[in-house]
Amino acid sequence: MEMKRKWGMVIDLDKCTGCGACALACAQENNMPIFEDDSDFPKRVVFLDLMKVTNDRDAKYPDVDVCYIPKMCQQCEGNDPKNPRPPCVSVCPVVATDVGDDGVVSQVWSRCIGCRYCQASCPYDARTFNWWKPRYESSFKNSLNPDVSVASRGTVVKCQFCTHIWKRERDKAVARGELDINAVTYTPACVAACPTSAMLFGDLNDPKSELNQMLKREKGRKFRLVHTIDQKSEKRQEELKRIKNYPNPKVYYLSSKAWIKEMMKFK
Amino acid sequence: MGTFIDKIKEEFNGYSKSVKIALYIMFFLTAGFIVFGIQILFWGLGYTDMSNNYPFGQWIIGDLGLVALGGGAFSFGFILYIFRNDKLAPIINSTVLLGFLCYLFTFVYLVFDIGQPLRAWFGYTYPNWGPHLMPASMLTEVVWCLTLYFMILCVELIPVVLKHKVLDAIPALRYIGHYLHRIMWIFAAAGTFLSIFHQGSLGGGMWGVMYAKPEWFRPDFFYLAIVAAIAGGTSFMALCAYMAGKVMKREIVPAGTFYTIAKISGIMMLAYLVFRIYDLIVRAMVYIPAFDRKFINLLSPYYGWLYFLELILAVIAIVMLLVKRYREQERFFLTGVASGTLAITVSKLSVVLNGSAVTNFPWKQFYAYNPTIQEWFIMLGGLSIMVLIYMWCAKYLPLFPHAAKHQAAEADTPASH
Amino acid sequence: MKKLERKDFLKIGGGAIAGGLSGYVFSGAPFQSLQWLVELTQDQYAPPGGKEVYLSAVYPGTRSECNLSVRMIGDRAVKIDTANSGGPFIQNALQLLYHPERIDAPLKRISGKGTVKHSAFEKVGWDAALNDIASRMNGLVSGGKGSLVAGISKEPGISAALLDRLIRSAGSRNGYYEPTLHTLSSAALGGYIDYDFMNSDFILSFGARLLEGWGDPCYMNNAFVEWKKRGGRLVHADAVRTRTGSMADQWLSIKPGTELFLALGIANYLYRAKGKTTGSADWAAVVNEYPADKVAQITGLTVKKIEDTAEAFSRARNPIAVPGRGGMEVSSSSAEIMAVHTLNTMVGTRVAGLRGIRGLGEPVLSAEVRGSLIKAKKFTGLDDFIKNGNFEMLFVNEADPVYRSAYGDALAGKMEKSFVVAIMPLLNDTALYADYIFPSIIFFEKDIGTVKAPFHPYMKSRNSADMIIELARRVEVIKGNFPWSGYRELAGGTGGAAAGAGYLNYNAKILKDEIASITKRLKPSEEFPLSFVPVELTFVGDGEGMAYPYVLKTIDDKTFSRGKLWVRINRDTARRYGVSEGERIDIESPRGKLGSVRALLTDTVPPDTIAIPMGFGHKAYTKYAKNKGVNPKGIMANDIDPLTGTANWWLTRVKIS
Amino acid sequence: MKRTILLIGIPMIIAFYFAFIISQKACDYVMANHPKEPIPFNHKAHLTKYGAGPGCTYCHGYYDNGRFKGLPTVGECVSCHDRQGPEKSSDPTVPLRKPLFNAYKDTDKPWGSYAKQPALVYFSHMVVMSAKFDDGRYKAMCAGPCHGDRANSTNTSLIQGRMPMSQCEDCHAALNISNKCMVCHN
Repeated sequence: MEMKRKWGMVIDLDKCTGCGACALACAQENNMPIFEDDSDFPKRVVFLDLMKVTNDRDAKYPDVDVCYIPKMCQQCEGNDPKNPRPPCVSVCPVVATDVGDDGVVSQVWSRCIGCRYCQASCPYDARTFNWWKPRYESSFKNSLNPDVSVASRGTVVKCQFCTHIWKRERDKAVARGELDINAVTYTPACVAACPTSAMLFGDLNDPKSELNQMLKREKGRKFRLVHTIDQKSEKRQEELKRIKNYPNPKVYYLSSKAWIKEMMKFK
Repeated sequence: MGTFIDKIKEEFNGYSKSVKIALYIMFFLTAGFIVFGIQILFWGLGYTDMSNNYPFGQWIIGDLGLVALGGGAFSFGFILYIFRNDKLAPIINSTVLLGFLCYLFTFVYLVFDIGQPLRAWFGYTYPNWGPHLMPASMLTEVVWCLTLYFMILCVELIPVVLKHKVLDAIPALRYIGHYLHRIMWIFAAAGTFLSIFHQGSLGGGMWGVMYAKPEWFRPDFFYLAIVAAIAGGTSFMALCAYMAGKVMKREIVPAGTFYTIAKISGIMMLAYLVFRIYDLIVRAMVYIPAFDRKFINLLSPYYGWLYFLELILAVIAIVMLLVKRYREQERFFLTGVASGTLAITVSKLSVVLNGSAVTNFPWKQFYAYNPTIQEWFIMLGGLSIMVLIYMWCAKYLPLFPHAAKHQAAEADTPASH
Repeated sequence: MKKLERKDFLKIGGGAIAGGLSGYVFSGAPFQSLQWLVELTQDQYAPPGGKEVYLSAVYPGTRSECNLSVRMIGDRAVKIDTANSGGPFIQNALQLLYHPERIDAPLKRISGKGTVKHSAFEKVGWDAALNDIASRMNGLVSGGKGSLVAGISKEPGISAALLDRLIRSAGSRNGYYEPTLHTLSSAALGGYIDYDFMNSDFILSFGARLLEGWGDPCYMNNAFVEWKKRGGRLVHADAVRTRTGSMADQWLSIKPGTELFLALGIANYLYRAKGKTTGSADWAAVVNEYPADKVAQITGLTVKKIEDTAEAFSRARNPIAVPGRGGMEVSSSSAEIMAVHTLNTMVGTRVAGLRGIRGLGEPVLSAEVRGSLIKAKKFTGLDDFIKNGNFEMLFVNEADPVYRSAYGDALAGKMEKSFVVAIMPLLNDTALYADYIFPSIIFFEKDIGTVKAPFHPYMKSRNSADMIIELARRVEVIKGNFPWSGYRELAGGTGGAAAGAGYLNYNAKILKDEIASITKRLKPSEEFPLSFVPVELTFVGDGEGMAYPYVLKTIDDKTFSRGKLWVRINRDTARRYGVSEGERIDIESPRGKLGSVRALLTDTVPPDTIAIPMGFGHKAYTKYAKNKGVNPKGIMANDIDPLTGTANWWLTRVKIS
Repeated sequence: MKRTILLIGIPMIIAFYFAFIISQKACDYVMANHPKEPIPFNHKAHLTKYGAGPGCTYCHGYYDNGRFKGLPTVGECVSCHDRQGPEKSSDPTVPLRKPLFNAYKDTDKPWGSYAKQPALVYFSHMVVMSAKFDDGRYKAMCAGPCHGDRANSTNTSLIQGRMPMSQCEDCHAALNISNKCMVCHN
């Protein structure tokens, strides 16, 4: 059966309070390892990183502003969405990462040899490496989710839009007698946990989906992380795309503040 | 057993004081290599200073450097066996051994560097071949090419080993050695073919394909790395032979051979410099602006200067190696090959260090990298093991046929020393 | 056939070895065994499966409840699904439920205080422990020393009310609460304010970081979504640009610690331009002294901005002025709370009503106890009690005053010499000095309203309310006041009844005193030129989140990373002091010195100001929180407020070196 | 020369054969599960004579959410083999009481599993078993069963050891189902 979906996400930064419930829910759902010092930022294992962005590069007090950007794997697809080519997939020497039929960039940690090439090629720091053996101290093991395999030491892991929840939902649908996989929808853990409903998840291929409606409606507010080509003219975009591939991620952000978009540019 | 230890003692005492100190240091580093190697293999890469922000570290630099410098083996083999430039014959055995060692330790470092050494064989069983039998991942190509070329180097090394006086006495092995030597051009040709590919892919292509990384992306990087390998490799091989001669205190390679190498190396270095400048210009004008960034902003305060150092070293090498007057003076020749080797090493350093230091987000600063003691010991310990093996081989294998001939000639004329 | 020679045997052997090896290789066994080796050495853990069930539960809130469901696999809880219900902190519950350091039985200290090492405690039975405490309590009460019993609760609730009753029945007035806006405003105004944020269209926040863990986050988040929908306007006055300031429709960038003056300035405008009246004549006299231009000078805002804000506030249909500087942990002086609430009463808003705490009613006291109660010294609040009071027996109910109070060290010293009973699920800093520690349960494990608890209490832990009732029933004089058998009988709650505006007490003297004290503190001194204010990360909050490893994963690298806490300094100020990004600095206040924190240069803090993240620097509280960063409470200002009896630590004068 | 070839070749072939067989068997043994089988069970009889078929779901059912229950519990067995039922009966449709079950509680699972799914796979029995072609045939039946000939087995072992990934892949390829990693792995 042909998979017709292409999952994407919109995060409304005007609604995001930066609390981090998404990161917590993600860690719980995806069996993140637990170490004594998980604040060890450069080596910590998380799928969803809550980035704090301020505009004090460009502004002075009191014109400053603060924003939190929840950043997970942006599920890039390259210049040509028909033939997706995320920066990380083609570099993997052992096909541990691949683009799924629903556009989600998968990462199979039981196949990964830990060369970290994909990590180096990722423009969003979305991939993390298990520098230490993942630990779940004694009773923390009780809350491990059986749907997500626990990674071994020395493998690269990343957000997969909670694909296992799709599988879970599909099982439920099949149990109800619904055999069409395109009828199955789901909500990733971070989206379900957001206290202010700042995140929206949906199908980018379906023009009627809530996600596409919102993207159409919010032309002025939408942007993508460090993807400045979006702000160029059509013609210039064509020119640039001839020079090289662009990540073209499937996660969109919305913000009414101009400075956030300004901060996406290097100066 | 006792006699064996005595023999080692005797051997050790035969060296001069400075060599002895160097040997002590190298044994120490080797011991550290073993201890920390076990730690890294059993308890993971957490002990390194690599991190999610800085995924590639010292060992990758080691891989790049060793492969590029070991690449001298293929260029020499190619020039000797295909172009039949017999001037290089006295040095070819040493070159093959060095190539072999470099590639061997590339594998060693790679095994340390990957998080799952026990799954290293996945590279052979589940390679990422794309359509049309072209490898999709540069690393797949590197793994396969390195393996095949390493096998070729093994074959090329066999005649050298067979020349050992014990083995040479067995007639069958003698014939094998002889005939292998005769067909060596086939291997040289195959090796060159493979080598060009993986030199390009490991040194350049692997970095050039990361289209989302401004510091690395450029399509011509593949070819630049090939030129770099030939330029740096030839310098390195000459440097090693020269150093071996210094340690052994005799002429092991005729001066003419060195001059030939110097000329080849100098020309290649010039080609490299031109290509490199072109590369920098194209990046600054075309590729980096495509990322909406500026070249100057990609130079990290910690590592940005490596670019300039590299260019300066390359210019020094060109002057020293191409100008006949300098080349034929020992001091300048040494400066030339040393800076040639260094220039390529520095270029590899800047690829990894500066490339990894560049952030992906405008609100973050450059990352710095301070290798931990484990990384240093494994890196330097590996190099020491290479040197020790080379020294042992130089002593017991006919690495330098010219030296043997030379010595024999000296022995004929009495009271030479 | 020729005879086989030695050479031939070699050939046969060689052939056999070659064949055997290739057979072994071609069978795939080497690869299979490598795969096996990979799995063996990696010790791959596969969580056991089981039947999937969703249990529903409720997270209690002061104003609204959060419904949630818990995904169970077999008998393991693996995920909490909040379905956008607003409660961010609920996600931590599983980490607490399965925390490896959760106390599983009552603990009795067997070695010296000041440690929570495993060997310092022995596990005891509930009965033995309660009997021991009851006999000590009996001894104290019958010896006429009932007034030396004290209790500190985290927040009002059933178990806190029971603890208060227990202490009062023993003849002591020392039932205290950790400062929250609820308790602070109860002390300052005589009742707490019930804000109906949902239905408000103009919220003027005086340093209250409403969206960063303030109050009941579940309710606040829902209210925020409601404002977005209905066009409610949030105006936030704060010195530091925090996320609430960014999300607010308008941010009033006042100088640190000047919230009180802004409130007076707005009151002045309402009084003058709008003819609104305030409580009393004395009060109005003080308000009169603060016209907009003077306030503008103090707060650093423009006159126009102040007047516009006041105008907008008076025009709104349902405006709310809300005090309570901070996020999870608030620090506002009583004068500030009064001044801000005056604005509500001036415009007569319907969405901020004052409510009194009903409590459990006055216990029946014997003459003896009443005598001791009359003799007992009265303290206004927790910090006042810690500083000036005395106790021989202390109950700590879920609270962590040793860590949170500005007088934590003093309390620790006093606790060391007395008998301390603590009730908590995880051993926190206060447990360092406790003699008995009772494991309490989390919201998952108790019935809330009509929703049955989805989980049984963990191991031997029990509801703290039950524990207090059990204890009270073992103490002779107190027994009669505790007719209940368990907390379920009290589930009706201790909610508030409307107290009415007439109940308000505007004490102009306190206001004047506070103005004098704050003016002194606002003025940069020669020695201590910089202001020092707190900031919070939502999940770390006042330090409670630090026990949960997943919370540590959300901390950004420029707040706390690799054992180093970063404080935020204004760029220009840092340049003036020669401090560069990431440099190690020491912060010194009149009270002491805070060693080695890193400087983060950012313009989100005002000039001459340092902002320090709160919640770090625990001395205990599980290995995840222990020894991470520094706790600034020890150097923060500690003037005790006359009404709330709590240290006003919001603004401290410091210097850096 | 010929003699040399023979001398080397014959032992080589023999050794190759034996090494191949032995290592393969050893691998199979190591990779296989060796579960306890305290109660003998006859699949064939249950499926053909006692009406537990067709299909497997009568005993190996699913939860409401579509996940596979795996081996049945004793409770499921005694729902037919009533603990209070007759021990002997002339009516072949009446399930007999089995004294074997007396030692077990209803929640016990006395049998261990022969089939072992690697821990890193999200495998859904229900999805595989219910996938159909357009003409209504079940895909799982066409590709060849994973568990061997279920209807004719007289013991409990149906799949030996772990199913290699290639076996899954073969069917997926044959049925034109996506073979991407994430179809099964997480």
